[in-house]
Amino acid sequence: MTVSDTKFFAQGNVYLPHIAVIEKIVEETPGVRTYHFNFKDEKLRKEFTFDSGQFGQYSVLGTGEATFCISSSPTRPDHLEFAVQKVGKVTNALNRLGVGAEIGFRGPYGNSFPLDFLKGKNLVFVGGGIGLAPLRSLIWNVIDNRDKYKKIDIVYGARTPADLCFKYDLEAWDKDKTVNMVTTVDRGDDKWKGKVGVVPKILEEVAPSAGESVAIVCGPPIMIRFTFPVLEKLGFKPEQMLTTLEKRMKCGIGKCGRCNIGNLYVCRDGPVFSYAQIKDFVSSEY
Amino acid sequence: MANKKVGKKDITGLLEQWSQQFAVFAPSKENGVAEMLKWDGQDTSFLDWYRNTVVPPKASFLPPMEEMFRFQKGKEGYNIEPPPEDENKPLIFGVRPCDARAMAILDMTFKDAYEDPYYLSKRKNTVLVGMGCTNPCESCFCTSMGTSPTDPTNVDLMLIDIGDEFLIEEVTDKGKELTAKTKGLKEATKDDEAKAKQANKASYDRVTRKLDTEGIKDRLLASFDDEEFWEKTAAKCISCGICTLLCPTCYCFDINDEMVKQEGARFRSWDSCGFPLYTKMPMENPRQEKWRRVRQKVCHKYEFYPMTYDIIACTGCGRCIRLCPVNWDITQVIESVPTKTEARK
Amino acid sequence: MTQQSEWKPKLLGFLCRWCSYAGADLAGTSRKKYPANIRVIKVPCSGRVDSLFILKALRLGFDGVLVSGCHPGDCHYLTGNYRARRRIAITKKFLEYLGVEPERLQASWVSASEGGKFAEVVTEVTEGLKEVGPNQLFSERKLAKED
Amino acid sequence: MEQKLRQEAKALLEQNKVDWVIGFEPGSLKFTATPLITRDKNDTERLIINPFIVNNLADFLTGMKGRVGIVAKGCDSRSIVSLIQDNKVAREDVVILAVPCPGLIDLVKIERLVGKDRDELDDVTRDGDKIIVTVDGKKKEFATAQTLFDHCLACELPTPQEYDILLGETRPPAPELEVSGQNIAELKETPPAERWEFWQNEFSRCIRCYACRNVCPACFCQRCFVEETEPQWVMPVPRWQDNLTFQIIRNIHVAGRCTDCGECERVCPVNIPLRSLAREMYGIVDELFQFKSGMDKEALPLMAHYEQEEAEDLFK
Repeated sequence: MTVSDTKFFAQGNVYLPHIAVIEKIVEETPGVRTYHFNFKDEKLRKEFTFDSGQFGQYSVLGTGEATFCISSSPTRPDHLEFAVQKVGKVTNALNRLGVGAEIGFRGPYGNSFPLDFLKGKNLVFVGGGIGLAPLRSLIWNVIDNRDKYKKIDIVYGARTPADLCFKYDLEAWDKDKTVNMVTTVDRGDDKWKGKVGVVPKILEEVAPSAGESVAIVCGPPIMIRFTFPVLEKLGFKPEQMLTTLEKRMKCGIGKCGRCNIGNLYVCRDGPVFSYAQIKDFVSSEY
Repeated sequence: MANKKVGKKDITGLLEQWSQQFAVFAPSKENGVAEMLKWDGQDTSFLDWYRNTVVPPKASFLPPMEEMFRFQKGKEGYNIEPPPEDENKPLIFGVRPCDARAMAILDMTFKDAYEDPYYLSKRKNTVLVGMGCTNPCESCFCTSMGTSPTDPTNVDLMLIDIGDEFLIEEVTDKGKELTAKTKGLKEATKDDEAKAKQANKASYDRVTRKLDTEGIKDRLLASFDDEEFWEKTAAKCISCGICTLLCPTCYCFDINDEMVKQEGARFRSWDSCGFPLYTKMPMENPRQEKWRRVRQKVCHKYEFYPMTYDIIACTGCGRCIRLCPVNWDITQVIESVPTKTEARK
Repeated sequence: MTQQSEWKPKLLGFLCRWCSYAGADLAGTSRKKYPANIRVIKVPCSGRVDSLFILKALRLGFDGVLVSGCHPGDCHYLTGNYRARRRIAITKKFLEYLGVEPERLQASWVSASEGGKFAEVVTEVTEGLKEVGPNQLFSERKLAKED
Repeated sequence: MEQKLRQEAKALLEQNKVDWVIGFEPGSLKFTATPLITRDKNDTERLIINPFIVNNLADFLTGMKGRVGIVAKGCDSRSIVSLIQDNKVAREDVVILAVPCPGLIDLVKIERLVGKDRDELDDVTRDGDKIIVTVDGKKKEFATAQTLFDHCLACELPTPQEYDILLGETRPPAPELEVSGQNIAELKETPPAERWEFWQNEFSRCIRCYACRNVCPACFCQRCFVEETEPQWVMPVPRWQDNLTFQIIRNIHVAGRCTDCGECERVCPVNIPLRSLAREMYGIVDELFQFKSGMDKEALPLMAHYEQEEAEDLFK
């Protein structure tokens, strides 16, 4: 249960958004854009803090609100980032916005990746499509404090090479000697030279050792559902498997009742869960 | 605590007094169904026909529709305007114990982790005057859910019918304050309180519908993946919103924006887990099938809420039974949950 | 009533591109005089006009809606205006039953060559709206009793 | 009649002529019957026919897969025929067990007549043309005209025309239009502005529970226009303007499909007279195009057909 830190409330009301300005827009894939933004209010810009894995509620005032994780790392606080796939009413409205446009933001909400639990362990990141956005915040956080962690494996995949998000990050991690970067696509094309195959299969090939390791999984539900058994086969215990889940959200603070998996609200008790917490309900509710 | 009492014929005077300080709401059948409406100043016929309202009193704390804030788009950007402080002080007369207990259950969610400003400010400003049931409905089963037709715990004042008078139990400080400022109340005598106790016993026994909720949390956990059971249970449900929107312990809401030219507002309105679009995400909908939504409705109240707050989120008010278009009966469903509580697969 | 003289009715016209839109063009090119407070939406056929468009127009504050298409039998898509006729007839009758003034929803058949008729129809509809007054249907009037 | 129904339903399931049987079983409250949807032939023992079988079971057909044996009153069978006209249901997938319907008892009317709620009554039975209500041990008699549903009093087809098994002798229609229209009549006389204000007040009480839409067999869209967000035609908030727009468009959509089964008004928890709207549309469709919904399964649906000359006076 996250403690309610009220210092980021706008005018004392948890539902009121702060106004933020879009500073930069990066086209990741034809359907996905990353927005760099910062708060209009100077004081808030300096004081705002968050942890990797937390999310925010982003408003296009007049259209609605939507939930996206903060995909930049707290170790690089000059601006905040979030990635959006153009699929619905609010995401289409966001897609029509340009640099300099104003959006609403309230948060940060939800729990975060347990950095203390991860310290001194091997980390296996398993990402799918835009699911890399929440992991990216943690990966850069970990790389900026590289000495606190042991081996890092990143297995990331997307449907086609054009669907790979954050290509610039993939290259940076590939060059980084201390990181084992494995990128795959479900269906390659003539220019694609890397691995071909769905993420769970490639993960089996990479076969990271389960000893002193923690796996962090995020991607479409189908990928998560097939990744957990692979990790179990590799010897990962339920406590060693973390995931951030995505559910339809409206309030983001555990009031509107719709983002539950079993008795846990993804917004209030998550979005980061260990497989142990949710294995009773995930097969039938996610 | 020294109880007061008031004659049934003096109720009009009592409400008139209270109308000076409060916006008094009382049961009315003006629109053909029992609902809490602004008291018109003289009608107290509800003392004869009133059993319970269709729309629960939760509607005055979590209204069917509520403006969260307004915003204007000016040249130098958006300006967000929170709602004005609402100064009206409502007093709801005739709250039934099952609805009062339901609001205590709602408080748990609206206070948990983050405080909900809209709900809690209304809760603080409102005085609840409860009235014990003398004529429970056939669909009521409050006695099986940890409360009773005359349970005073969650209201400020509790009126118990003792013949041609009401015994007034002061439950909270707000209640004591109210009776202190109210003229014309007589002190309750010992035999009044004896009559009240006897009336409570009579009302208690008039609740005929019973429900055994022993071990229901574990039974539901064990049968969570039992698709066949849930499909049979959900077969006749038509996924309308009656049993959830009108349930006093349901709190789900939807948030929507509307903007016309440069001005707009964000609304909060009632929503139901029975509706197909409730959990619809652009790519998929985890609860597309009707049986999953019916399972969520049952398990939220009888399994998840107990797992989180250690209380069953149902007070046996019977609305979902008597208002359901297809007579889907929660008590029959709970009894039919498979009793085998062996470990899950 | 002074307010009446300043106020000019706002009329929304759904004109079928094959006939009525061309008719409106003709009315313009042949300098036919008709009130200018009609806003036109070009639709492929009068059959494309859904009752929801009509309701939404009234909801957003238009004082009246005119749907105009080809004469029955001339429809470029053969049966579009027949379908429109049934739908608009039902919508008109139903709105009248609910208490909406009949002048608020008008429909007409204007062919591409009837510039004059188009001008007449718009004038007639605008006069009707002037009598009926501004559209208060969906405005936030105080309800009878405050509940 | 019940005995015959149980045997026929059991036979249908046993001989695998149908995958499902939909009918009524005793409800959990007094004087209620509740839909029974089952594949298990033993459940057919619980099937009943009494004056409280109010639900229009045709509503379940659009969600069912496989062959279905369905108990149908007159208005239900017309809804089934209407669904067949719209190609939502194939005639060979449906086995209609026809119930000649004597008209159903409106408990709201009895509550008003007797001054007691339905669960305080001891018994409500029908004896020929009289309804006998026993309350506090005393028997009171009422005429059918006082106690049947308005739509039952105006019923034009008590016995289904389209059926496979008839569970009793055919009942001739005997509509008492004058009595049935009483509740609707005085609203039609009031001047237009007052009528609009009447509906404005009624729909300010609507809470958008969508029971009227979900109980209606004619409302079978996969995704209702109310739930569309791009464009957002109607706000999904229970504001009277949006509630009224929703109900107007819903009635226009079910024009020619609504068989006046009265379920929308019965299920409305806040008691909005929705049948007045449905009955008006039913009348408009009859008056303008002489179209009776659900009467002839070969006929084209209302909006899929047109005549050369019709409704000319409404067009300039």
